[in-house]
Parts: sequence; C-alpha cells; structure tokens
Amino acid sequence: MDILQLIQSNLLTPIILFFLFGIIAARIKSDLKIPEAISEFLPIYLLAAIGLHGGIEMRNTGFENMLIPMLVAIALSLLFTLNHYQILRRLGKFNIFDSYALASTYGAVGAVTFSVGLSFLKNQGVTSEGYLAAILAILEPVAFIMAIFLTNMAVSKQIRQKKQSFTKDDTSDIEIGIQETKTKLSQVLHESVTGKAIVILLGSIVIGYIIGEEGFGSIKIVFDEMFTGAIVIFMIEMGIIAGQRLDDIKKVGVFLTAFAVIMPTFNGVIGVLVATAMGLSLGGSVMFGLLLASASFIAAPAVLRHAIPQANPSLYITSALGITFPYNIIVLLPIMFAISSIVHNG
Amino acid sequence: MDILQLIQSNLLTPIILFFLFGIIAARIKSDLKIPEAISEFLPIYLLAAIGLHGGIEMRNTGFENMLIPMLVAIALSLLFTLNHYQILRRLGKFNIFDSYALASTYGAVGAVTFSVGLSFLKNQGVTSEGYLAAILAILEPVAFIMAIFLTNMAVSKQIRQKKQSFTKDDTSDIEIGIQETKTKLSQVLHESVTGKAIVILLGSIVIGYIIGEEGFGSIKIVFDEMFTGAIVIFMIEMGIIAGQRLDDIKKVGVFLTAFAVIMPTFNGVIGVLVATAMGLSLGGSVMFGLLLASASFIAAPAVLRHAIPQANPSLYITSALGITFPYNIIVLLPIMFAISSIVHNG
Amino acid sequence: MDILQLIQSNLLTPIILFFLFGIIAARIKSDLKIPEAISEFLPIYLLAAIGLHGGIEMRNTGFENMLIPMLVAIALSLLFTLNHYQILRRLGKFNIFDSYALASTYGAVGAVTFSVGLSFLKNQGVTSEGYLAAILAILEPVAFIMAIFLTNMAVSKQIRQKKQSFTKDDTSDIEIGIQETKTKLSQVLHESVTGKAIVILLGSIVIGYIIGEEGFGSIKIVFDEMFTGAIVIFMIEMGIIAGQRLDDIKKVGVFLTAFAVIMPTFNGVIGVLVATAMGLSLGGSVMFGLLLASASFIAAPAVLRHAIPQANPSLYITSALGITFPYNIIVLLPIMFAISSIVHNG
Amino acid sequence: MKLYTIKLLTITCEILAQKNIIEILKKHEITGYTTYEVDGNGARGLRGHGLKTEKNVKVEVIMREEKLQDVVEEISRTLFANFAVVLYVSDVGVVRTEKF
Amino acid sequence: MKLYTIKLLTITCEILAQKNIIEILKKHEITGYTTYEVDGNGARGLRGHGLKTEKNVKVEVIMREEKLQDVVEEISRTLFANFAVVLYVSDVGVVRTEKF
Amino acid sequence: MKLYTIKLLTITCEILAQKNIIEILKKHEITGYTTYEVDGNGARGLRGHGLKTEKNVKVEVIMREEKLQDVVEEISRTLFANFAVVLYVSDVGVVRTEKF
Ligand SMILES: Nc1ncnc2c1ncn2[C@@H]1O[C@H](COP(=O)(O)O)[C@@H](O)[C@H]1O
Ligand SMILES: Nc1ncnc2c1ncn2[C@@H]1O[C@H](COP(=O)(O)O)[C@@H](O)[C@H]1O
Ligand SMILES: Nc1ncnc2c1ncn2[C@@H]1O[C@H](COP(=O)(O)O)[C@@H](O)[C@H]1O
Ligand code: NA
Ligand code: NA
Ligand code: NA
Repeated sequence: MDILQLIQSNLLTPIILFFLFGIIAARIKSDLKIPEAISEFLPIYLLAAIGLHGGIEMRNTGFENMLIPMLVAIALSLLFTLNHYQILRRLGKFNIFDSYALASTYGAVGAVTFSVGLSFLKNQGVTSEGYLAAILAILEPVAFIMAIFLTNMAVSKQIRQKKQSFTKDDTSDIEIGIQETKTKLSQVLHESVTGKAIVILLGSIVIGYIIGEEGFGSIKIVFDEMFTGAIVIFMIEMGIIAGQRLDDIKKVGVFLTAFAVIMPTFNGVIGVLVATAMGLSLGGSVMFGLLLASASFIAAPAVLRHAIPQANPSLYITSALGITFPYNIIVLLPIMFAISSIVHNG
Repeated sequence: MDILQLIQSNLLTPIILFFLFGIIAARIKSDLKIPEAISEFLPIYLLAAIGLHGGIEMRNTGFENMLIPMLVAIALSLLFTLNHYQILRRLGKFNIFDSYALASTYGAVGAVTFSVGLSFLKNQGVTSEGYLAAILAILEPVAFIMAIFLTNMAVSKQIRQKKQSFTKDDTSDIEIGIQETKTKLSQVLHESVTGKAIVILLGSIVIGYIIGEEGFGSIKIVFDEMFTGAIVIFMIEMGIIAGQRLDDIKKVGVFLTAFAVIMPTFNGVIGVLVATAMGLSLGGSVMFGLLLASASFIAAPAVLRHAIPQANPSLYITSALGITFPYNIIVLLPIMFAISSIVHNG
Repeated sequence: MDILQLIQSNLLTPIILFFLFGIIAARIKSDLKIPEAISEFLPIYLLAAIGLHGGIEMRNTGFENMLIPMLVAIALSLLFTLNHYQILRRLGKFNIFDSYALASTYGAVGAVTFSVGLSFLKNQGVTSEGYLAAILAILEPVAFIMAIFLTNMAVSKQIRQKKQSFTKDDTSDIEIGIQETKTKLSQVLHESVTGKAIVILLGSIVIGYIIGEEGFGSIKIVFDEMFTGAIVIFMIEMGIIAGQRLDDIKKVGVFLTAFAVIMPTFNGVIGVLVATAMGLSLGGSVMFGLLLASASFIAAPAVLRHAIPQANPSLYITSALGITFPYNIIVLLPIMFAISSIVHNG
Repeated sequence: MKLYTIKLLTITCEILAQKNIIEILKKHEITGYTTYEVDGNGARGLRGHGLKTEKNVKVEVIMREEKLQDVVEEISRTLFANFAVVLYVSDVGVVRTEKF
Repeated sequence: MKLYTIKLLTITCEILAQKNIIEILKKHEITGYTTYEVDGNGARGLRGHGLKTEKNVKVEVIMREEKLQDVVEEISRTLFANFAVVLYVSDVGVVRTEKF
Repeated sequence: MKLYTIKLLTITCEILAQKNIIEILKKHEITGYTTYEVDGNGARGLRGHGLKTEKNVKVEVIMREEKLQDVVEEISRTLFANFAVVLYVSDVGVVRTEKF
C-alpha cells in the first residue's frame, strides 16, 4: 500500500485535474466561469443523487446498525468543535466570534467533499454504507447549533456582567437583548434545519428508501450514471473560486493555515479508526473519516453570517474552501484510504 | 383492477414523490429552489422530447387516423370551455372576466401534466398514439382563442349598449374601442400560436417525423433516456411553487376548489370514453382524457394577462397549479387508467 | 459521390434541422429562447468535450505528426487574414478598422462550427486526427493578434505622420499615444490567450491526454454520449440568434454577403487540399478545411470590441453568424466532405 | 462639461405588463429605455418567486419633461387598475440632451 | 397629473444582509420594496464572484419622509459595523402617494 | 441622522465597455461601484438578446462632486464615439460621506 502512489493515482482523475485546472484558470485571470444557475443547481443535483443512492442502500441493508455510528459521529463532531474552539482561542488568539465561527466550520461537514469521496471510492471499486448519507444530513447543523448556542451564552454573560456593574434601570433593555438572542437561536435552528442542503438530502434519502432499486431504474441514468461527469463540471467552478481565494490565504495567517491542514488530518484519522472499531467497512470508514475531516464552505457562510455576524467571513470561507478542501480531496482522502486499508486488512 | 392500489403505485414513483417533496420543502419554508434558468429550460426540453417522440411515432404509424381524434378533441375543448363558463358565471357568480379566464384555463391543456402522463404510461409498460403530441400542440391555443373572442364580444356589446343609451357624439371613441379590441384579438392569436410551447412542440414533431428512429439515435440519450430524470427535477420546482400557493387556496374559495377537482374528473372521464369509442389504444385513451382533464398554468398567465387583463390571475393560477395539477397527476391519472383498462378489456 | 445528396443527408440531421427551426422561430417572432445560463454553459461544455476527446486521441496516436499541420495552419491563417484585408479594403472599400476586424474574424476559427463538423463526421462514421482540437485552440488567437498588431501599426503611422507635419511640442502626447497602443496590444494578447474558449480547450486536451481512455470511462456518458444532444440544444439558440440577425444582412451589403460565402469556400477547399497533401485522413482533411473556412463569432466581438473599438461590430457579427455559419454547416461542410472523399480515394 | 437637467421615469411592474409599457413609449415616439428583472413586494403580494410570469421588471426612461406628463398619464390610466405597477420620476443631469 | 415628492431609499448590501433589511422594514410597517442582485466593489473588496453568498443585493424603498429617519438610523446602527452596506436617499415624484 | 448630499453617477453601456469604465474609475482612484446587467434599447438598437457580448450593464458610482467632472469628461471623450453609452448624474443623500 503505497500512499504516494495512491495520491498520484487520485491526482490523475478527471475530478482532481479539473479542480486544479479551475485553480489555474483563476490564477491566469481567465474569464472562464460556470454560469451561476448551473453552479447553484449542481450541489442540489449532487445531494439528490447522494441521497437517493443512500436511501436505496439503506433499504437493501437496513438501518438497524445506523444508530451507533450516528451518535458517535454527533458526539465526535461536538467534541471536535469544542476542541477547535480552545485551540483557536487559546493558541490562535482569535476573538470569541471568529473562534466559534471557525470551530463550527470545521466541526460541520462538507457535502461537496463527500461527493468527491464517493467518486473516489467508486474509482477504487470500493463501496460504503448507505446510511452515511443520513449521517451527513444530520451532522450538517450539529456543529453550527452548538457554536451558535455557545456564542449566545458568551454574549449573554457579557451583557449580564454589564448589567450587574451598572444596575441602572435599563434592565428591560438587557432583558430584550437576551430575549432577542434566544429568538435568534431558534431562528437559526430553523434556518439550519430547513437549509436546502439538508432538505434535499433527507428528502432524497426518504424517496430512495421508498422507491428502492426498482423504482430508481427510470432515473438511474440522470441520478447515477451522470454523477461523476456532473462533479467534474462543478469542480471547475470550485477550482476557480478556490483559485480566486488563494491571495486571501496570506491574510488568513500562518496559524490558521496550519490549523486548516493539521486539524482535518487529526479529525479524519480519528474518524477512520473509530469507524473501523465500530465495524464499518473499508470504504465506510474512509467516508466516516472524511465527514469529520471536512469543513463546511457552502452552508457555513449562509448560517454563520446571521448567527455570528461579528465574525469575519473571509477567515472561515478562505480557510475551508481555499486550503482544507483541496488538501482533503487531494492529499488526505488517499491517506485515509491507505490507513483504512491497513486497519481493515491487518 | 384496484384503483387504490394503482393510486398507491402511482404515488410511490420518483415523479410524484419529488413533487410531494417540493410541496413539503415549500411548507417548511426551506430556501430550496431550482435556479430559474434550469426551470425555464426544462419545459422546453420536455416539449422537445415529447415532440420528437411523437413525430417519430407518427412516421412509424402514419397520421391518417389522426384527423378525427383531433377534430373531436377541438370540439370537446370548445364545448367544455363554454360549459365551464356557464358553471362559473351562473353557479359560481364570478364576473365575466374571471369566468372566461377560468373557463379557458380549464379548456386548455397542460404540457407538464402531459409529460407526467407519458412517464406514468412508460412505467406501466403501456404505449400511446404518437399523434397525441400534435393534438397537444393544436389544443393549446384553442380554448384561449375562443374565450378571448367571447370576452371581446361581450365587451363590445357593453360598449355598443352604452353608445345607444347615450347617442352622444363620442361614436368615434367607441369605434376606436372596438377597433382596439379587434387588433388585440389578432395580436393575442399571434402570441398564442408563436408561444414557445407550441413552437417547440410543433417544430420537434416535424423534426422527429423527418429524422425518424434512425436519425434519432445520436440524440436518444439526451431526448429519451434522460426524460424521466428531467421531469423529476422539474417536479421539485413544480412542487415548491404549488406548495407556496397552498395558502392562496383559501382565497380561491370553496366553489372554485370543488370546480378544480370535479371539472377535470368529468372532462377526463368523458375523454377516456370518447377516445375508446374512437378506437384509441388503452394508453392513448388515458392521454386523450388527460389532455381534456388538464388545466394550463404555464401558458395561461402569459396569454390571459394580456388578453383579459381584468381577470384576477391568482384565481386561475392557484386553482390550476395548486389544486388541479396535483389532483390530476396523483389521483385522476390512475383513475382514468383504471377506467381505460376496464373499457378496453371489457 | 453525389454532393447534393450529401447536402440533403446533412440537412436532415437533428443538428441542422434544429438550427433551421431556431431561425424560423425567430422569424415568426416566437418568444422561444434558451435561457442565457444554458447557452453560456453549452460552449464551455462542448469545448471541454472536444478537448478531452482530442487529448485522448493524441495519447493514442502520439502528436509527433502534429507540428507540421499546426505550422501550416498558422501560416495559412495569417496568409488568409492578409488576403481578406486586401480584398475588403481594396475591393470592398471598407475603412481600415472594419477591414482588419472582418479580416481577422474570417482568419480566426469557430469552435461551434468545429463541434458541428465533428458531429457530422461521427454521423458519416468517419474519424479525424485528435490533434486538430489543439490546432483549434492555437489558431483561435492567431488571426486576431496579427490584425490588432497591424491596426496598431497603421494607427501609429498616422499619428507619426501628423507629428512630422506639425512638429509642435506635443511630441510627448504622441509618445504616450504609441505607448498606450503598445500596452493595449499586450493586454489584448493576454485577453485572447486567457479567453475562456482557449483555456477550457487547452485544459481539456491536457486532461484528456493525462487520463486517457481508461480515466475517461466514468465521465464518458456526460462528455461523449451526450455531445450531439447538447449541440442540438445549442443549435436552437444559434438559430434564434441567426434568425434575429437576418434583417441586418441588408445593412451588411452585397459585397460583404458575397465575401461571407465565397471566402470560406475558397479557404476551406484550399484547407482540404493542403491537409490531404500533408497526409491527413479523409475526416481530418475536412476538419482542417473547416477550421480555415470557419469565422469566429463568439470570440470575435469579445476581443475586437476592445482591440479595434472603431470597427462596427454589427458588420463582423452579422456576416459571421448570420451568413457564414449557416452556409458552412449546411452547404460547405458536405462539399468539403465530398472533395476530401474524392482526393482521398482518387 | 455642462450637465443638462432632464427627467428619469422609473416604472416597476409585473413582467407581463412590460410589453404594454414599451408600446406606450413607442406610441409617444420614445425608443430609448433600459429594463431589468427585479423581485418585489407590494399591494399585490410578494413577486419574483415561482413562475417566470410572476417576476417584476423595472423600466427606466430618460426623457424630456414635455412628454413625461402624457406618458405618465397613459400608464396610470391604462395599467394602474389591472396590473401591479409602481412609477416614480426623478431629476437627473445628462451631457448630451440631443440623445433624448 | 400632479407628482408628489416622496423619498426613495436605496440600500446596496451583501445578499445575506437582505433578510435583516427586510425585517427592519417590516418592523416599521413598510411592505413595499423592490430588490435585485448586483455585483460591486467597495471597502470589503470585490463582490459578486464565486459563491452565491458573496453576491450583493439592492433594496429600493419608496417611503414617506416620516419613517425614513428611523429606518436609516436602525440600518446604520445594526448593520453598518458587521455587513457590507451602502445606502443613499433621493427625492422622487409619484402619482399615488396613498400607496406608500 | 443627518444626510450629506453627494453625487450618484449612473452609466448604462454595452457590457464590453464595462472594463473601460472600471479602468477610468480606477484611474481616478474610485474603487466603490455597483454593477448589474440590463437590457435596453437606444440609438444602437435593441440590446440584451442573443450573444452575451450584446448585453448592457449599468455601473453606479456614488462619488464626490470634485471627481465627477473629470470622470464624466473622460468617459465622454473616450467612449461616446465607439460604444453604446448613456450616462446621467443625480443628487443623493448619504450617512457616511467618509466612505466616498
Ligand atoms: N414602496 C415601494 N418601494 C419600492 N418598490 C415598491 C414599493 N411598492 C411596490 N413596489 C414595487 O412595485 C411592485 C408592484 O407593486 P404593487 O402593485 O403594490 O404590488 C412590487 O412588487 C414592488 O416591486
Ligand atoms: N462608491 C460607491 N458607489 C456605488 N456603490 C458602492 C460604492 N461603494 C460601495 N458600493 C456598493 O456597496 C457594496 C458594499 O460596499 P463596502 O461595504 O464598501 O464593501 C459594494 O460591494 C458595492 O456594491
Ligand atoms: N432614453 C433612454 N432612457 C434610458 N436608457 C436609455 C435611453 N437611451 C438609451 N438607453 C440605454 O443605453 C443603452 C445604449 O444606448 P444607445 O447608445 O443609444 O444605443 C441602451 O441600450 C439603453 O439600455
Ligand atoms: Na468536520
Ligand atoms: Na383541459
Ligand atoms: Na477561418
């Protein structure tokens, strides 16, 4: 099992090559771009395809064995988010808002990364547990919700401290402040759960489960056979966006750059090992690791911009999309595959 | 032949399930939506695919036998439109403008409904006559044109009555009014006939007829094999739009809600029986019934907003899209299929 | 080898029929149109597909033999551009700006025409050399760069002449003028070379070369099997745009209309013969001829509007898109095919 | 560079009324205008979601004061009752008055 | 046809702040507005490229002067610090003041 | 909340001239602007149909009066002859003048 060889064979797939191509196109300032309507549609399509596939698999294999992996995934995601926060706040000296925003960005999951992972496995002729798509859907909001909850707690505490020091008659104002914070939390919760990614993913899982292999026949060409081709097109745009962000990496700083590479590696490897210990298959363990390694860059800004508006969005978007995403799909994915192969065959 | 079982087996297809999913997504206020460019393109694609398929079929089977079904369809469409008008005006107490607008919305046909019908038959392993696509194209404007003509007649009459009661020297004004009305009619006629739905449908039928099965080979994957997958994607958006309209159903009132369910049932069942009597196949009779049962919700606003601007568009859009369309594809389609099966095997 | 029959069999393909259909739709003022996002995306897709295919072919057959055809193509393109200029300026009495703009529009190549040519050959069961896609990419900017260079030379000369006749102290102004012209040239060069068409084409060729037949497997359905269907959809829009331009042809004048038909024929036939002499295959010679015959109508306005803003864009767009493009794909393509067949079998 | 004061008429309306607006402009021999699709909310509810026919469009016309009265009057008379329309007028300065 | 002077408030902001703006309007009982997506450049850099969340939106509100002060004040207070926002006010003439 | 009067320059032009406009702005050290694609009709005929290169774009710039003259002059001089361009200037009120 030669990791370098695996990285190389992973590099030379259409998905990675078109991603790199997109980066180059952006760097040479080409006017190439995938029209917005297409690049907005593709994630919806990819999630529908993932969901249908996951649902059909779950019907075939049952989802009895799903509960434990899901709870473990949620627990790890929460744990990792707290861990990220400590590292960012203590070591990185980021302010409280940026720390929580970044912590949850890396605690959350990336649906695009997941798609690439599935294609990678397909290419290696390896399958994975269908219920992982459901875990993807459930993990999406978990880290955000916790980070937002903790941020609000911190802000309320600050306000309450101010209140005690002043003890003026502006009490009602502060009450309203806390009230507002609470409303916001429930709003953000609603927004996260009804966000398009989760909705289309869960919906497709349910539909896949209902229709099964047979009902899937008439739409298989669109939702299965075209999957990799569609990712390739999406990767061009992802590459372009990542390429445009490369300049911003300097602004992100050395600490966050290191964080954006080391943290996913740590989370991902633990994920692979834990999944193996829980009895997931070789491919399933890779995907489980990838879930934990991946950072969110499509859902993150949409949620965090409202929930923690004080945080600087270019920090979390740039590091997740410009550093972690390329690193994950090019380097870490084959590494996790190698590790999973060793622990599954050893 | 168990209708309930058929409804159930129809409900559990990807098309219906994704439609219901779209409704749910809209109801929980998810931000999921299919980008406009995609949802504008899909009807064009669907009509091209329907047309090509119809044209190829017509080449295979000849269109000698097409004339009678077409004339009967036109006659029924006109008859039904008049019937709708009487019911809406007399029983429903709608004003003259709303009555004509609604009458023609239900007298016209729905191309999306037709697409779903074709997929339904495919799923049941049943074929239908290719020339029905041509009837779809020709029926599109028929009901509108009559309704607009009758509305203009009614308006002219009102103006002329005013003229007789006043006999002032504003005669020229009235003449101009009538003149304007006539210009408008020819304009609306041109608009209806050059509307994109009819144009792409007729064009594709002709092209399908010319190229035949053989010439179709190189584009079969796009225009045939991807058909159901494309409908599924379109159904998500249709579901979302229908879901957003559900609140408006209250405004539509009980009478129109009942009308939107009973009228299509009546028209559709008559359609199936008449088609069977004319010798159409089991599947062809279902599609013939569906043509008459369906209401127009894409073409209707585009045509009626100019032709009968006094009518309230939310009445005809909401009832056609929010009530009749779901009812037709979920409930009525399997009912008509059951009836057609009985009368064809009996 | 019956040319008329070939034209006819070429006319009755979906590609040509949908193009004609688009023209008709525009002429009857139908509101049919392919949404912008789709018609912007399709050329990117087509070029990616052409590039991948070309790259894979080059890997299979090597590109040792590519150098000579490429140099010959560049030489012919430059020669033809100069020739066009003389004809337009001397015989056509066009001003210097319009002459250079038109000369380079016809000296450059048309990627859409190339796509149609590939489909035409596929239909005839004939293959062509993969490296022609690379020649397409390299030819794209050649004619523009020369025309822009010559235009700038001409403008500088005029300015210098003025300078000598005045010999005032506005020398520095003129220096700045020349300086500006030079900056502009390098800017235009950069723009041409980083233009999306060239970038996606070259990128896809390289990726195709790297992944080879094997790596292509997973995306073959999207980037190969759907190719003709995608062109068909694009042809509808091309037809609509060409149809909308038909009125402008009168403004273009008899001379340019004749030029737009005769010149491509001349260039194309020479291309076929030269290619045959260089040992290209039957299909390769047709494509080589088509490269030289085709005029640019997507890249041309984007480049020339900045490079030669004094030229009237409706001249070069209308003649290239409204006259030459239809002529090339309907009439000239089969003629060149017939000639190539004769010289290859004779 | 002197700027001359002229009127800018802006009309926000449902997309299906755009044709009517353009026709009114043409009738008054106004051939210069700019249009773009917008979303909106107003007395006729949220617009811009769902079907294409439920979008809004903005039409902007730079024009001389002389014609303004008639155009505004005709739009008000023929469209206000049946269509979702909002219009407003503002003063702008232009370089080339002869264009309008 | 008399025109009545009224205020037009135009807000250009990052698309994710649109919701906040609409809420502020709603809070002040303003339900009429027009929105459309735009690109832009400003203190927070080039916007409109890349992810959908990095687009800008323009919100235009025709409103009476009475409410203007409060709305502008609330937008300034709650959004200027954390979001990319630019706003400006102009005078326009309308036919039907009762609509606003 | 006091509003300060400032200028809004609006340029409607063919999309291929956008680059030239932005360069002129940059030359005058103006980095704040908003752009969006529009359709239109004018002396150079109907625009916005067909090829992407035949669309129009609107560029809006809030700027101080000082620079306005020079920018308008340069656009007029370099672009009016060869490109489809319409520009106009209006007065608007802003909260933060230091932004412009
Ligand atoms: N106060 C307002 N400010 C800006 N735009 C408005 C306003 N009221 C209505 N509109 C626009 O005009 C359209 C039609 O308005 P209405 O007829 O009131 O539904 C709306 O969809 C909005 O786009
Ligand atoms: N001077 C200006 N003129 C017009 N629009 C501007 C100007 N400055 C900023 N904007 C718009 O407001 C958005 C946010 O501005 P900023 O917060 O400065 O990044 C920009 O992306 C532009 O769309
Ligand atoms: N009177 C006008 N009012 C508003 N926009 C105009 C007017 N005239 C021209 N335009 C816009 O400016 C563009 C270029 O104008 P032109 O150079 O006259 O073709 C047109 O395509 C319109 O978008
Ligand atoms: Na993660
Ligand atoms: Na009907
Ligand atoms: Na050429």
